Amino acid sequence: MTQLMTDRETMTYREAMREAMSEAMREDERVFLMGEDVGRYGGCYAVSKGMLEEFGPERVRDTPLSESAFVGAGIGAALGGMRPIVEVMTVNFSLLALDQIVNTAALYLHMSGGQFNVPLVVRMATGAGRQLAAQHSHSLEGWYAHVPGLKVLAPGTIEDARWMLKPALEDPDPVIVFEHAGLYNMEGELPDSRDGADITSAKVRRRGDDVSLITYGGSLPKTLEAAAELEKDGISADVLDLRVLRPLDRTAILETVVRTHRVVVIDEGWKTGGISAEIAALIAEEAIWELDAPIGRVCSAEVPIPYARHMEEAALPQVPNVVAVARRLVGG
Amino acid sequence: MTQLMTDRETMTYREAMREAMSEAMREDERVFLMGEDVGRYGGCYAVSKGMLEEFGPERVRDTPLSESAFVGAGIGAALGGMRPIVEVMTVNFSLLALDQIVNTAALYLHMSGGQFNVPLVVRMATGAGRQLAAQHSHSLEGWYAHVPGLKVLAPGTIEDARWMLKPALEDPDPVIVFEHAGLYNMEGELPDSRDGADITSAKVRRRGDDVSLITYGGSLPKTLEAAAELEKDGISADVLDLRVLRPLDRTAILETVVRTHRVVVIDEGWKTGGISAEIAALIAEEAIWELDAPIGRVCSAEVPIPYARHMEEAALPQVPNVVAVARRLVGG
Amino acid sequence: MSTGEHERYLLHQMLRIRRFEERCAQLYQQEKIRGFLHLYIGEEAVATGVMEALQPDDAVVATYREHGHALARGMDPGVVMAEMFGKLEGCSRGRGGSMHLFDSSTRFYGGNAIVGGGLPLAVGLGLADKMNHRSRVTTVFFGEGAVAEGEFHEAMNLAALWDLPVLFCCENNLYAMGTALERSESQTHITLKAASYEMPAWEVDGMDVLAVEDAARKAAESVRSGGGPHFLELRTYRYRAHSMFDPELYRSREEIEEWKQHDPIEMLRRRLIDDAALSDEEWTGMEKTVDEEIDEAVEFAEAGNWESVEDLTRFVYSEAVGP
Amino acid sequence: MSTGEHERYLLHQMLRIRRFEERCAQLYQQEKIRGFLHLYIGEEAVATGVMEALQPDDAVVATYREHGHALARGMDPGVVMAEMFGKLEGCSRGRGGSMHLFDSSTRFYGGNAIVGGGLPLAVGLGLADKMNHRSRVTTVFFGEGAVAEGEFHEAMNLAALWDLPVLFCCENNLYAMGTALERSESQTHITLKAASYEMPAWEVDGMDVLAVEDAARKAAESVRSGGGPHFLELRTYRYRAHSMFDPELYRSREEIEEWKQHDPIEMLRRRLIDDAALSDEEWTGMEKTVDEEIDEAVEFAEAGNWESVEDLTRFVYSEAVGP
Ligand SMILES: Cc1ncc(C[n+]2csc(CCOP(=O)(O)OP(=O)(O)O)c2C)c(N)n1
Ligand SMILES: Cc1ncc(C[n+]2csc(CCOP(=O)(O)OP(=O)(O)O)c2C)c(N)n1
Ligand SMILES: [Mg+2]
Ligand SMILES: [Mg+2]
Repeated sequence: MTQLMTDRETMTYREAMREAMSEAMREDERVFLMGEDVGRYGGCYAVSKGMLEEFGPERVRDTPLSESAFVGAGIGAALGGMRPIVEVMTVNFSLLALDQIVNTAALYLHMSGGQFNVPLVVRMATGAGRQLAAQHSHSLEGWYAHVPGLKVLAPGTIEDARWMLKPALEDPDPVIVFEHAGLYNMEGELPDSRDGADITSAKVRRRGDDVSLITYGGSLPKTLEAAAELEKDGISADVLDLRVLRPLDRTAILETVVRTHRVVVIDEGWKTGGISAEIAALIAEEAIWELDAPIGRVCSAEVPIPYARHMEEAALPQVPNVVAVARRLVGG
Repeated sequence: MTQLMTDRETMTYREAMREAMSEAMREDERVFLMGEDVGRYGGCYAVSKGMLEEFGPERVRDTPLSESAFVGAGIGAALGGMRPIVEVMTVNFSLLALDQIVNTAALYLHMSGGQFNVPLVVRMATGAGRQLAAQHSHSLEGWYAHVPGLKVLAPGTIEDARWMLKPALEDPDPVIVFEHAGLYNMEGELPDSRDGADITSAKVRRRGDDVSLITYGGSLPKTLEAAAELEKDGISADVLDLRVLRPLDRTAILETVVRTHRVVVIDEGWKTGGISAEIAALIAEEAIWELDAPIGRVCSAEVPIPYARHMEEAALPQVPNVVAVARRLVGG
Repeated sequence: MSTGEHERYLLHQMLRIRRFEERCAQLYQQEKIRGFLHLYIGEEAVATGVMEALQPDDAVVATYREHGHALARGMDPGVVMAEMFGKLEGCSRGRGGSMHLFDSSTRFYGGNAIVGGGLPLAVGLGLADKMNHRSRVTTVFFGEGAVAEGEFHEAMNLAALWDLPVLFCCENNLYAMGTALERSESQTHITLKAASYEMPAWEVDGMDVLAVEDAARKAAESVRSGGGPHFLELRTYRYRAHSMFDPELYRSREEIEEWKQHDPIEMLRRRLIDDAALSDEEWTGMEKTVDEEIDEAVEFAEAGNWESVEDLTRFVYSEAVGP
Repeated sequence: MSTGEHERYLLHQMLRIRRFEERCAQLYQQEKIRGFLHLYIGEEAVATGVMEALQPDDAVVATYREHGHALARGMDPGVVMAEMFGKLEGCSRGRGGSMHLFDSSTRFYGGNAIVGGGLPLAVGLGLADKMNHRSRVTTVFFGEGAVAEGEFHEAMNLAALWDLPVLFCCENNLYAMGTALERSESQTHITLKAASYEMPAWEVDGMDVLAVEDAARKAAESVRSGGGPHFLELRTYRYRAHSMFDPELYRSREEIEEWKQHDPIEMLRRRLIDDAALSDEEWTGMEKTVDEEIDEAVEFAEAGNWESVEDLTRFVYSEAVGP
C-alpha cells in the first residue's frame, strides 16, 4: 500500500507533486530524481524538500549546473534500465538541454527502428507572474508540444499534480511535465482519483453551453475565475483543461466546440505560434462550420516579460481579458 | 560600386547568398562571417567558398564546434560595434545555441530598457529532402518565429537570397535567416531588384482567384508546381510566399484570403504547432467569415524524418498532396 | 595622495555596496523590491577591487548578483534602486529589475540571469575590440557554479584560441545555490581548468580588496597589452541566502560565522585604524555619507514614475531614429 | 593459441572494415547508399583495438562515423549494409541510415549525428550501471572536434564527479571536417583536458591496433574494477574526405600520403609477415573471406525489402506490447 498524507484534508500542488515522486520512489527502485539543487537545497521551489532525507543522495541526486549533460544522463540512465525523473529548474534553462531532449530523447526510438525506447520523465517549472523578468518567465510549452516523440503534460490541478506522474513514469517514452510556478502554493482537497488519472485526455472542468474556454496549466485557475465572472452575466462557459499538450485530445476539443460554437483559447505563451495557434488551427481545419464566432485567443503580449509588476500584469493573460473576449464572441 | 556577377545570366541560390555576403563585406568593414568550416572548408554547403581567399581568416572566421559560444560571441561582437553574420551550419545544431539566441539576443534590448540593441544576423540551413535522417532534417522555423525580439527570414527565391541580406544587416536587431538546403542548387535569373528588397513583406508569387496557397522557403518551388498542376484543372491558385516569418505580414495574408476564400498552408515543419498553425489561427481570428472552406494544411507528417528515400518522401509535403487538398477545398 | 587615501576610497566603495544591499533586503521585506534578489554581502571586495583595474571604456559583463558591480562600476545608486523598484527612472526603465542592470554609459552589459550566459557575450565584445585593434578589456564575472556549464568551456576555449582581450573573474563563493563546489566539480582547483585552455590564471583572496585590486591590475594590464585572456579565481563567500527564498539547509551557521571573521570591510577598516590611516571621525563620516547617499537613492526610487502600460510592447525591436 | 593467431584476427577485423567501407564508397557512387556517408578508412585500428577490451554486456556509443565500430562490435555486415540501403532488414529498419546504426543485442547505442551528443548518454548508461552495482563499461567514441563542445565538458565533469564506469575514447584524426585541431583548441594536448577533470588519460598510437588494444584493456579493466572513468586519446587519421561532399581544400595530398605510410592494416600485415606469422596464402585467404562476406552483405541488402509507407508514423512512440 502506498503511504498517503491522511492527516490533512487539503494539500498544496507542491506537496502533491512531492507525494507523487516519493510514492513512485517507494514503489519502484528504478525511479530516482536528479537535477540542480533537488537534494540539499530542497528544490528551487521546495518541491523535493525532505526527499533527500528519505531516499538519500544517490536517489535524490544533486547535479552541477550542466543542463545538457544531466538531461542527457537521464536519457542514458533510462536506456540503462532506470526510470529517471530529471528536474530542470525552469523551462528557461531547458534551452540549454534542448539538443538532448529533441535530438536524442525524442528521436531515439525512431532512429533505432524501434529498438530503443527512452522511459524518461523531465519535469520543469514554467511561466511568469512573479516579477522574475524576461529570462525567467518563459512559457515554451508550445515548442515542446511541436516535437513528435515527446509527450507533454501540464497538470493544472492538485489532483493532476498528484496522479499524473505515475502514468508518466509507466510510459515507455519521454514525457515532459510542465509545472506552472504560480501553482505550487495552490491548496485544495485531493480527491482519491488515482485510478482515473491518465495522460491522454483533456478534461472539462466546468460545463457550459455558450462559449468554450480552452486552456491548461497556470491559466486554468484564471480561466475558471473568468467563467465564474461570465456566469454573473448569464454566460455559461465550458472550460476545457487540455492537461496533455502532446498528443492533443482532439476529440475533447472538437466536442466542446460542437457544444458551444464559440471558442476562446487562453495560454500564457506568446500568442504568435504558440499552443493557442494549434488549437485554433485544428478547429479551423476540422470544425469550422461549427463556429458562430471567430476564434478568440488570450495570450501573452508579444514582448519579453517585464519586471515591473504593472507591466508584467499587462503582458500576461488576465481574467478581465478572458471575460471581455468571451463576451464579445457571445455578443457578436 | 559593388562588383556584381555580370558574366552570366543565371546564378544559383548558393551563389546569390555568397554574392550578398561578399558585397556586404566589401561595403562595410564591420561585417564579417563566422561559423564552423566557413573558411578553409568553404562552407558545409559551399556557400562561402572562395570568401576566405578574398577576405582573409579574420573576416571569414572558422570556429570550433561550439555553437553556443560562437553565436554568443556574435551577439557580443554586435554589441561591440561589428555587424556579424554567424553561420550555424544547420537548424539542427542551432538547438545548442538556443539559449544565446533566445535568452540573450532576443531579450537584450528589452531587458536593458532600450539601451542595447543587437545587430546580428544568424544564417542557417534548414529542412529535409536529402536522406539525412532524423537528426539532420529539422524544420524549426516555427520555433524561432514564436520569439519576440527576433526577426525571421526565409528567402525562397534567388532574388531573395541575393537581396534580403542587406536589409537584414542594416536592421538594428537580431535577424535569423533560414536557407532551405534543397534550394542551394536552384538556378535562375537574377532580377536587379535590390531596391525593392525588404524584410517586412510577403509576396504574391502567382496571382489566382480560386484558392490561396500560403508557403515559404523550401516549399515554395513545390507550391508553384502544385499551382501549375491546378491550373491544368482550371483551378487558379494565388501563391503567397511569406518570406518573413516574424513579424508576419498580416495584411498580405488577409488579402489573399479575401481574394480566394480558400486557404491551404504548405510548410515543411511538423504540422502540430508549426508556422502553419499560426497562419490558420490568424485567419480563424480575423477573417473567418471570408472562408468558403475549412483551412487546409499540408505539412510534414508527425514523425522524425526517416532515412529511406520513399519514407522520407512520404513524410514531407509533396506536390500531389498540395494539389489534392486544394482540389478538395475548391470542390467542397 | 595622503597616506591611505586610496584604501579609504576602497573602504568607502565597499561600504556603499554593503549598506546599499542591506537596505535592499529591508525594502524587499517591505515589498518595494520584488522578484529575485541576490545579495552580494560578504563579496564586496571582489567587484570593488576588480573595477579599480578598469578604464572607462572597458566593458563589464556580470550576473544576476550584480548590484555591487554596478555601483563599483560607477552607476548611480538612485538609478539602480529605481530599477529594483520597477520605476521608469531605473537604468532599464523597470523592465529588468535586480537581475538586469544595464548601463551603456559605463559599458555595463548586464545583468544576466542565465548562469554562464554572459561568458560568450564577453568573448564577442573582446573579439570586436581585437578586430578593431582597440586596447580595451572586457571583464566578465561569474560564479564557480557556472564553471560546470558547457558555455563556460566553449567561451574559455574561444577566448584563448583567438587570444582575445577578456578578463575572466570567477567569484568562487563555494556554493551555487545549495550545491557546494565539491559536489559540482570533480576537480575543485578551478585555476587548473583555465590552464587546460592555456590561459594564465591566479587564485586570489577575494576577501582582501587590496589583493584583488593588485591581481586585477596585473591581469588587466597584461590583457590590455595584448597578453590574451586571463583568469582570476576570487575566493570569497556570500553571507546571505542565495536569494530571498533560500532556507539555507546546505551549510552551517558556524561556517558563515567563520567567514565573517574575514569580512572585507572590517579587515580593511581595522588595518587602516592600525595604520592610523582612519580616524573614528573619518569612519563615522564615511558611514554618514554612505547612508545619506542611499537615503537619496531610495527617495529617488520612491519618487520615480511607473512606465505607462501603453508602452508595453516597446523595446522588443529598436525604434527608428530620426525623421 | 598459435603464434600470431590473435594478431591475424585483428588484421582480419580491420580488413573487413576497410573493404566494407570501400564497397560503401562504390555503392554511394551507384546511388545505392544516399544521404551522408562518413568513412572510417585509415582509422580501423581504433575501433578494432578498443572493442577487444569490451565484454558482451558492455555498452558502446558512437558517432556518425561508426561503420567500423558496428562491425567490430559484432553487428552483422548484411544488416548494416541493408540499413545503408534504407531497407527494412537494416538494423534500424532503414529509418536511420549510415549515421544511425543501432543494435540492442550488442548494446550498440548508435550512431549519433550530433557532434558531442552521445557523451551525456554514455554518462547516463554508466550511471545506471553504477546505481545497479553492475560491473559493466560504457565506451563512448567521439572525434577531437567534439572536445570543443560544451556537452563534452559537462559530460566529462559529471562522469568524473560521480565516478562512473565510462571509457572516453577520443578519436583524434586531427580534423573536424575542414578544421584542424590547432584552429579548434587553444590547448591541443587533449589529455591535459581530461586531467582538468581529474580523469586518468593516455595518448595512444591509434594506427597501431596492438597498442590500442593494450591501452583499452588496461583502461577498461580499471573502469570495470571501480577505478572511475578513463580517457584515451587515439591518434589517427582519416584518409578519405569528411563525407562524400568534401572538396578537401584544407589539407595537402602529401599529408595524407605520409599518414598512409603508417597504415594500420599494412603495418600489422608486414609485422606478421616479418614474424613469419602470416603466409601469402593466409593473407589471400583472408582477403577472399572478407570479400565474400561483403558480397553477401551487399546481396542481403539488395534482396531486402522497402518498408511499407503505411508504417510511416510507427516508432514515434512505443507500441503496446501484448494484452
Ligand atoms: C542555466 C541556469 N541554470 C540554473 C539557474 C538557477 N540558478 C540561479 S543562480 C544559481 C547558482 C549559481 O551559482 P554560482 O555560479 O556559483 O553563482 P553565485 O550565485 O554563487 O554567485 C542557479 C543554479 C540559472 N539561473 N541558469
Ligand atoms: C553539433 C554539431 N555541429 C556540427 C555538426 C556538423 N559536423 C558533422 S561532423 C563534424 C566534424 C566533427 O569532427 P570530429 O569530432 O573531429 O569527428 P570526425 O568527423 O573527425 O571523426 C561537423 C562539424 C554536427 N553534426 N553537429
Ligand atoms: Mg557560487
Ligand atoms: Mg576529427
